[in-house]
Amino acid sequence: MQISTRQSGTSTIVDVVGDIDLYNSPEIRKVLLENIRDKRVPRIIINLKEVRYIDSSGVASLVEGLKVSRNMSSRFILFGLSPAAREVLELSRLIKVFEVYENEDQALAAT
Amino acid sequence: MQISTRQSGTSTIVDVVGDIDLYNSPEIRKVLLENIRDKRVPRIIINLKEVRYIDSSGVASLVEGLKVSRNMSSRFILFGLSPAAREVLELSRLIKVFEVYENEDQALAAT
Amino acid sequence: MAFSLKLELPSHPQVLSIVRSAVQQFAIVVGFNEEECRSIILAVDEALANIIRHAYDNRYDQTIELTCRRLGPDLGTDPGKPLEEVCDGLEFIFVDHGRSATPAQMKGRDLDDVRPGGLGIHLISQIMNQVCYEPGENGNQLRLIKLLNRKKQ
Amino acid sequence: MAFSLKLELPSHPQVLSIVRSAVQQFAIVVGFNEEECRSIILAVDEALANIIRHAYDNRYDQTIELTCRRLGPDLGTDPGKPLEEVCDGLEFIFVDHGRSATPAQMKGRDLDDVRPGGLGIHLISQIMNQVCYEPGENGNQLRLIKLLNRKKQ
Ligand SMILES: Nc1ncnc2c1ncn2[C@@H]1O[C@H](COP(=O)(O)OP(=O)(O)O)[C@@H](O)[C@H]1O
Ligand SMILES: Nc1ncnc2c1ncn2[C@@H]1O[C@H](COP(=O)(O)OP(=O)(O)O)[C@@H](O)[C@H]1O
Repeated sequence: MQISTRQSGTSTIVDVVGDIDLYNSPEIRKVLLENIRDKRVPRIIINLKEVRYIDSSGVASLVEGLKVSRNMSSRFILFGLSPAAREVLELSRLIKVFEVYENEDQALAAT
Repeated sequence: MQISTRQSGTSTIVDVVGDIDLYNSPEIRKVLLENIRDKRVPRIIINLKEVRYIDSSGVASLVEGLKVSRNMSSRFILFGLSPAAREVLELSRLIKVFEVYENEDQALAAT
Repeated sequence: MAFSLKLELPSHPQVLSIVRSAVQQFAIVVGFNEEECRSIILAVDEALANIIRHAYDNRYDQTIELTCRRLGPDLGTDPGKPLEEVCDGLEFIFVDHGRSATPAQMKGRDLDDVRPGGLGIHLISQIMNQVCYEPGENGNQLRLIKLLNRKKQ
Repeated sequence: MAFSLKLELPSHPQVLSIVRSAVQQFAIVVGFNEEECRSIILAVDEALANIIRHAYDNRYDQTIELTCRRLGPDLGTDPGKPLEEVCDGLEFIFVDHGRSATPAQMKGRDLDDVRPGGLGIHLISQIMNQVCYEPGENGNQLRLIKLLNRKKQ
């Protein structure tokens, strides 16, 4: 798995490539918390387009990012969910808890 | 693995989809021999574009097809070799023994 | 025909992607569709992750035994296992020698409370047709069954 | 860290695609590039196919044991295995309880003679850095090593 961040206006976009599981979810968690809690970015957008698999430890990192975002009054957005990512969020009954968009343009345009 | 045949002019094209290994190479062998020996097609073209993997049992079926073709004075052509297919034929020192083209148009145009 | 694979795995998170690859191909061979394959992989991954984290407390040098077995109509003549007599599918048996879970823990938590963690058991039980957990002196055993013909659903 | 998987497999051709998937992911985790992964998969597939066809004469209900082990600098302190002391890589050990091969057979045939068959051993020895075959009463063992840093090549 590779993870990198880039800036687009006031939005910080986190690009994740590869499977997210117990082996590498701590890394995602770290990047999310660094940006939301330490750098206090106002808006963080997670690009999951290149993530074919995500397990509950990955979901837990996303939930933690969302909760910390709420505490910091920043915005937490997901886009590009693969069928696998969508299914695990649906099975966890979390799909409605997240702000989810189809693609990057829609995520950036969200007001 | 799926295997199907179609006709284009005097050429019989065999489309193979999926990995070729010890489990399914007998099926390839059967289709090749049926066409070359029984139906006596003048020209058989094997489409390997959708074959990501081929082991020595698959290579053996192709070599048998080639040999029977020579006996029957028919033409035996391969195209669409994936890196894996090319590598196994190179390691077997058989790449030069076969008539190989990049794509279907070139295979059909070969005189 | 009986067709089963037995894997002896280290309790290391790097093993997860390797097992997912093998299980995905096994499920394809058995005839599950893409969506079913995805969910089977998820359930197996969650079961292994739970053993690594809870049974072995993140000690990565322990052993997990995983048997993947294709269920067929000519198998499962045990009267206690009626589902297997009529159905095709896959069975996964995990054995660990770490700390046992209690029955209450293996039920999972209330999902209405949105917080990180506590999802694994829910995912496994939603995906699989049968989930049995048996703690024991000679190892804890978790048995998951996914049926191909879900006649009972 | 020691990282090894032990597989107990049926001697059935349908097992090949499952093992290829697992071995591919193992090789990726160890750090082999795409082309190396493809050739490692091929060698392992050929070794299994030979056991199914020759050791077990196409009897599909026998057992093959395959251990896949990551070699690391902190492993292989046995002085008889110098390659492992300096190199990272993968080791595969196959054990079968079928008919043994003779050393002459395990050399492979002359490739200049174009005919079907007789390629497996050649492919394996071209791909792997080390190939050892030991027939024995308690099983025939084939040991293949592929190094990540091919310092000796
Ligand atoms: N294989 C296991 N061995 C021991 N305890 C387990 C096992 N699986 C689950 N548990 C217990 O059940 C609880 C619920 O598991 P789960 O729903 O996967 O959520 P989480 O793992 O995030 O806590 C765990 O916290 C643990 O106490
Ligand atoms: N694992 C094995 N057990 C017993 N005999 C084997 C084994 N592998 C290879 N052999 C013998 O070595 C010969 C050469 O093998 P190979 O080069 O793979 O070609 P092929 O399998 O097409 O004959 C085989 O024909 C067989 O007699």
